[in-house]
Amino acid sequence: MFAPLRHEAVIGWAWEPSVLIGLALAALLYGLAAGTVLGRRPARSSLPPGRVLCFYLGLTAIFVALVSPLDSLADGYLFSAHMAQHLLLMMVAVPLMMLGIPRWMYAWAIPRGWPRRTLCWVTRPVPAFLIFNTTLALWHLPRLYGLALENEGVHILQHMMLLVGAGIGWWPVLGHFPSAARRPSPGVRVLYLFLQGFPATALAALITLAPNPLYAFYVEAPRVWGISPDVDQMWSGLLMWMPGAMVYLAAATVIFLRWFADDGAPERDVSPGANISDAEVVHG
Amino acid sequence: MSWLRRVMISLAGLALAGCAGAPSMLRPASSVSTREAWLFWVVLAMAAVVFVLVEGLIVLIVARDRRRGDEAGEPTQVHGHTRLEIIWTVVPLLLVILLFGLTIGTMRAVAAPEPREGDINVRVVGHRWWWEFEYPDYGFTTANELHLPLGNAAHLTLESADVIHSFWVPQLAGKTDLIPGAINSMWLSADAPGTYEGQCAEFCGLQHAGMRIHVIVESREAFEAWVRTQQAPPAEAVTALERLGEETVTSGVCSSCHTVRDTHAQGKLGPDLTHLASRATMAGGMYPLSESYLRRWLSNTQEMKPGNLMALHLKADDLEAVLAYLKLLK
Amino acid sequence: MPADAHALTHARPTPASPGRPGLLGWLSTVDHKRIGVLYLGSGLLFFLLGGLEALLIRLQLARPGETLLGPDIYNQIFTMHGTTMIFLGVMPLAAGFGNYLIPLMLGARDVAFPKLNALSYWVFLFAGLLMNSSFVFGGAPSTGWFAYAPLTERAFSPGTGVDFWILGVLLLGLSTTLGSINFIVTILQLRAPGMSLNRMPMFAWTMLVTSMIAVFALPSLTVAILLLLLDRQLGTHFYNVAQGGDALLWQHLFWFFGHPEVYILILPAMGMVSEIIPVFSRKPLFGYRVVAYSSVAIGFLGFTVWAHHMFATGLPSAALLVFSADSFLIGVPTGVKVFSWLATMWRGRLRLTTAMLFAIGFIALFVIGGLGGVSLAVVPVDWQLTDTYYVVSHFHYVLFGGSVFAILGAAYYWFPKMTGRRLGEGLGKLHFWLTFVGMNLVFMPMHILGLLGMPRRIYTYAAGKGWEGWNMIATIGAFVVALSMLVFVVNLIRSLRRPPTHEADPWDANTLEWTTASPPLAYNFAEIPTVRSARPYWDAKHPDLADWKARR
Amino acid sequence: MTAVATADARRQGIARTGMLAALASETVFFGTLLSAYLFMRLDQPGWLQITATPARLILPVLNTSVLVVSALAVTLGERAVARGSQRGLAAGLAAALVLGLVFVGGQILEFSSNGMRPGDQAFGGVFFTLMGFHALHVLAGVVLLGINLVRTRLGDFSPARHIAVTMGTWFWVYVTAVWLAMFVGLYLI
Repeated sequence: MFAPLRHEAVIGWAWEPSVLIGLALAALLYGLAAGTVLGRRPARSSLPPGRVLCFYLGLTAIFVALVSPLDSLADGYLFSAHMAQHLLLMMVAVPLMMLGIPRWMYAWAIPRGWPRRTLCWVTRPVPAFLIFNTTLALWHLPRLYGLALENEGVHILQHMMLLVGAGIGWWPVLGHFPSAARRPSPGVRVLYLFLQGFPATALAALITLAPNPLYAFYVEAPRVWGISPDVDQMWSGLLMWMPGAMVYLAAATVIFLRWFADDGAPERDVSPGANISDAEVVHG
Repeated sequence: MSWLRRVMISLAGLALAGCAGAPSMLRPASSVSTREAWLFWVVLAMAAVVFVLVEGLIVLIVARDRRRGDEAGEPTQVHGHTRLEIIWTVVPLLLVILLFGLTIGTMRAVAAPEPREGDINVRVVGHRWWWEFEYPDYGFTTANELHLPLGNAAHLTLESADVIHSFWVPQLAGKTDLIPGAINSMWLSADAPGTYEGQCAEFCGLQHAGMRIHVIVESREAFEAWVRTQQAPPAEAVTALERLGEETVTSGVCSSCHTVRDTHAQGKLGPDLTHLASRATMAGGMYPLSESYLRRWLSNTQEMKPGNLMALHLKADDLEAVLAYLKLLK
Repeated sequence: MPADAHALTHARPTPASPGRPGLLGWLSTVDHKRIGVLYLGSGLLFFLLGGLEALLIRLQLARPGETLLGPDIYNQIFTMHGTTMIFLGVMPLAAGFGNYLIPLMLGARDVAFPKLNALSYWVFLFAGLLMNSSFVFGGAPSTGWFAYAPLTERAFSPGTGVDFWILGVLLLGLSTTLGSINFIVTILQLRAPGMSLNRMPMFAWTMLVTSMIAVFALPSLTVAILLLLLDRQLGTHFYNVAQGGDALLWQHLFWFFGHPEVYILILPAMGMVSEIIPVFSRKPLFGYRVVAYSSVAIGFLGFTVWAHHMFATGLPSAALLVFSADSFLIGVPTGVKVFSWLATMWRGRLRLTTAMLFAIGFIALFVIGGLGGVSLAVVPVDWQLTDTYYVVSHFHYVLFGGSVFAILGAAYYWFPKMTGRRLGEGLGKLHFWLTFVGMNLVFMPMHILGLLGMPRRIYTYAAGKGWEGWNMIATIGAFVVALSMLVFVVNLIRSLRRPPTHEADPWDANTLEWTTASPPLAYNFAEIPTVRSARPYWDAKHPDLADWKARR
Repeated sequence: MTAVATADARRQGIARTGMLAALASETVFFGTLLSAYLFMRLDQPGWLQITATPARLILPVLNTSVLVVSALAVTLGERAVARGSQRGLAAGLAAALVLGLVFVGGQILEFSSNGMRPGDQAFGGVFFTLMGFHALHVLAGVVLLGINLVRTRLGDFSPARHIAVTMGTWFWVYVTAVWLAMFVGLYLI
C-alpha cells in the first residue's frame, strides 16, 4: 500500500499562493464591478450591500476551507475534515457567492453566443441536477477519492469539479440567466431543492452505515485526537447527511415564504413564479 | 378533560405506589433505568404544559366564541399575524432544542462503562422462542434465567440464531435488538437484589409472547454458589427408571436438540438441560418449573406453548423415566 | 369582479347524474366523482373490517391467559388489522375525498387522467380482496404490517400468507403511485384561471404534498418487497445473512417508505381540518402560507428521519442523535399547524356542527399523539418504550384521533355536496361523543400499559403485572367505538333514505366546490370562474370583505 | 390562441408533467435498488464481484453502446417528425425497437455467460435483479415504441401534434441513462 508523504503534513495554515491569488483576484474584480455600480447607482442595477456581503462571506468560506488548518487536516488526517471542507465549498461558499452576483453581472461577464447557450442549457433543472449529483457521486468512488488524495493535481481537479458542479447545481435556484430566459418558478425550485436531498441522503447513508472503512488513506493516516477511522467515517457521513439537508430546507423555506408573501395584493398577477422573480429583479 | 385527569392520576399512582408487580420502566432498579425514567418524567412534564395550554385554549375558544342565536355580520377577518407565527415557531424550536440537550446528556450517562474487576460477560443468543445465556468466563450455558452479582456490571453481547429479537428488562435498561449476522452489545447492573422480569420486545413469530426473561440479581456469594452448581457435571442416574430416562435424553430423541454437558447429548436447537432442575421456570419462562408442569410439557408441548419448535412423542413409561432423570439435573 | 360574483352565485344548473345509470355505469365509470364515491364506499367497508379485527384483538387481550384466539390466528388478525387500516382504510378514504373534491375545488371538469384514475381504483379493490382472501386460502400473513425480514423469509414463514401480503402491497403501491401522479398532474395543470398555487384550497395543497411524498416514498417499499419476493420465490439472498445478505436492509428500505407513509396518512386529514375549521369559524385560515409551508416542511423532513424507528437496532449513537434531532424538528411545523387552527377559531363565530366537532376533536387528540411522538424522539425514552403499547397508543392517537376523526368530519362536511342531503345532526353528535369517549377509553390506557412494560404484538400475558385492569378498560372502550361506528352507519342509511334537498351551499362555505349543484353536474361547472384568492366563493358572497382586497 | 391550440397545449402540459412524475418515481426505484446493492456490498468485506478485465467487459460494453445508439435513433426520429418527415420518424423508431430487442438479448447472454444464478451468494441476486428490472423497463419501452410506430404508419403524428412520440423518446432516453448508471455500478466500481 502506498505511503503518502502528506501524512507527515503538519496541521497548520496552508498559504497556497495559487489559492490566495485566485481569491484576491475574485475579490478585486467583484469589488470593482460592484463598486463602480454602487458609485453610480443606476436604479435598475443597484446592488444592496447585503448581497455584496454575501459574496465576500462566500470568499471567506473558501478561504477557511482551503487555507485554514482544516485543509491540512482534510489532506492528511481526517475524512470528516475533508467532508467538512467539501461541504463548506459546495453548500456554503458557492450559494453565498451566487447570492451576491446580480443578473447584470452575469450579462456583463458571460459572452454572448455559444457560452450563454451552453450555460442556459446546462443550468436547466434536470441537466443541472444530473451534473451536480454525478460529479458528487463520482468523486466519492473509493478509487477516484484515493487518487485525489495521492496526487495533488487530481486533488485540485476534484475541488474544481466540485465547485463548478455545485455552481451548476445551485444555478436553477440562485443563479440568474444572462439571457432573457427566466429562472424556474418558485414551486419548481422548492421541488428541485427537495429532490436534491435524495442522492445526497443515499450517499450519506451509505457512508454513515458502512461498517467497513471506505478510504484506506484515512485508515493509515496518523490518528489525531484519538478519533478512530470508523467514527471519523461515520461523522463525515452524518455531516453530509444533516447539514446538507438543512441547507436545502433553509433555501426552500425562504423561497416558499417569499413566493407566498405578497399574494392578495390587489389586481396583481401571482401566476406561479411571477411575483417572486420580479421581486428579485428589484434586488438584482 | 376526563382523560387528562385519568392519565395524570394513574401516572402519579404509578410513580408513588409503584404499581406492585409491574416490570415498569417507572420502577427503575438500576442507574440506567433511573436516568431513563427521570428523563421520561421531564418530557411528560413539558408535554403536560403544552397539553394543558392547547386543550385549555380549545375549551376557552369553544366556550367563548361559539355562535349564540344568530348574530348578524361576520367576525373580523384576520388572515395572519407574522409576529405570532414566528413566536409559535421559535418557542417549540427552543423546547425541542432543550429536549435534545437532555437526550445527549442522558445518552452519555447511560453509555457502557469500562469493564471493572468482577464484572461478568454474558453471550446472549435469541432463539425462537427462548433465551440462551452463555457465561464464557465460567464455561457453562443456561437458558431464560440470567444471574447477576449485585454491585457488578454485566456486559452482554447479543446475537440471534434465527430472526430478530429484542432484549428488554424495563427495570434494568432499555431495549437492544438481537440481529442475525450482527453482534450488538449492552450492559446491565442493578441497585438491589431481586428477580426482574422482562421479555422479547421485537415480534419474532408465533410465540413472541412466550419468550420471557428473568434476571436474578443476588449477592456475590449467592452468585458464585450458583456458578459452582452450574459448572458441576450433570447428576448421575441411579435407579433403573432414571437410567432409562438418561438413555432417552442423552442418546435418544432429546439429544438431537438438547445438550447435557459431558454426555452424547450435544444438540444446540433447544435449551441446555445440564442443570434444568436448578431453574425456577420452563418453556421460555412461561411456566414455573415443577414436576406437574414438566409432565404436562413432556406429554404435549404444543398444548402448553402452541407453535413451539419442540415436537415430542413419548410412550407413557418413557415419559416417567425422562421426568425422573430431568428432576435429577439440579 | 361583479362578473365573477355572477359566475359564482348564479351558475347553479340543476343536478344531473354523472355518466351512465345503473350498475354498468358504475363499473365502467371514469368520472372522478363516481370513482371518489367508489373509493369512499370500499374504504369504509375495509375500515369496518379492520375494526372487527381490532375487536377480536381486544377480546383476546381483555383478560390474562385468554384462549379465544391462538397465537397463530391472533398474529394473522393484528397483521391484517394494521395492513387493512393503513392501506385499505385510511389511504383509500383520503383518496376518495381527493378524487371527489380536488377537481371541484380547483374548478376543473375532471382529473387529468380519468381512465388511469379508474384503473388505480380497480387495482386497489382487487389488491384488497386478494389480501383478505388469504384468510381462506391457507392463512393470512402473520408477520406484522412492517413484515421484518428475516422473519418473512421462507425459512421462518413457509406459509403463503406472506406471499399474499407481498402481492397485495405491491399492487396497492402501484395503485397509489398511479393515483398520486394523477393528483399531481391535475393540481399542477387543471386549476381555474387565477388560482395560482398560492391561492389553492389547503386540502388541495396537502393532497399535492401527500402525492409527492407517495411518488417518492413508495418505490422504496416496492424495492424492499420485490427483493423479498425474489428471496422467497427465486432463492436470492438479499435478507439472508448466511449467504451475504443483510437483515437490516429491510428495515432501512421499509422505514424510508414507512415514515413518510405516516405523513401520507395524516396530511390529507390536516387538509380536511383546514377546510372545515375556517368555514365554521367564519374566518379565513390563519397564516395560510405558513400552514401550507408546514406541510412542505413536514414532507421534506419526513424523508430524513426513518432510522428513528430503529433506535434499538444498535446503530452508532451519533447516528441516533442526528435522527433524534430531525424527529424533534418535525414537531415544529406540526405545532405551527395546531396553533394556526386555534388562531383561526379565536374570536370567530363557531358553529358547532358535527363536522366542526370532529375537526376540533382532531386537534384535541392529535396533540396527544404529537406529544407522544416527541417523547419517542428522545432516544433513551424510546429505548424503553419502542415496541410497547405506548407506541401503539401514540400512533392510534395520530391515526385514529387524527386521520379518522378528520375523515369523519369530512364525511359530515361534504356528504351534502355528494348526495344533496345532510347527515343527521342528532345522530351525528351522538356519533361524535361516543367515538371521542370510546377512543380515549381504548388508547389512553395503552400509554400506561406501555409504561408498565407491556410489549406490543403479544397474544397473551401473565396475570399479576398490573396489566389486567387497563386492558379491560381498553376492550370496553373498543366496543364503545364499535357502537359509535354503528350509529354512523345508521346515520348514513337514514340520511340516504330521505329525499334530497339539493342545497348547493349548506354551510355557507368558501371554496369552489360549493358554487355548483349538489350533487354536482357531470361536467362539474357550467362556467369556470376566475379566482383571486384562497376563498373565491367568500369573495363572491362578500365583495366588500373580499380576501383579495385585504392585506394581511 | 385558438381553442384547439389551447387544448393541445394543455394536453401536452398534462403529458409532460405526468411523464416527469412517473420518471421521478422510477428514479427513486432504481436509485433505491442501487443503494441497496451498495449497502450490502459495503457490509460484506469478502464480496464476490465481477472482475472488470477488458475481455470480461467486451459484451457489456457492446450492449451498452447498442442501447446508446438506439437512444440516438429515437431522438433523431423525434427531430424528424418535428420537421415533418414521417419516414424519418418511422426509421428512427424501427431502428431503436430492433436495437432494444438486441440489447435485451445481449443482457440475457451476458447474465447466463458469467455462469451466475440468482441463488448463488448475494451478488448473483443483485446482478440478476438490477439487470432484470432494467430489462423489463427496456421491454416496456419497446412496446411503447411499437405503438408509436404503428401510429406513425396510421399517420397519427404531425409536426404540431406528436406528444406521444416525445414521451416515448423521453422514456427511452431515460431507460438508457439508467443503464449507464447500472453499468458503472455493476462493472466499474
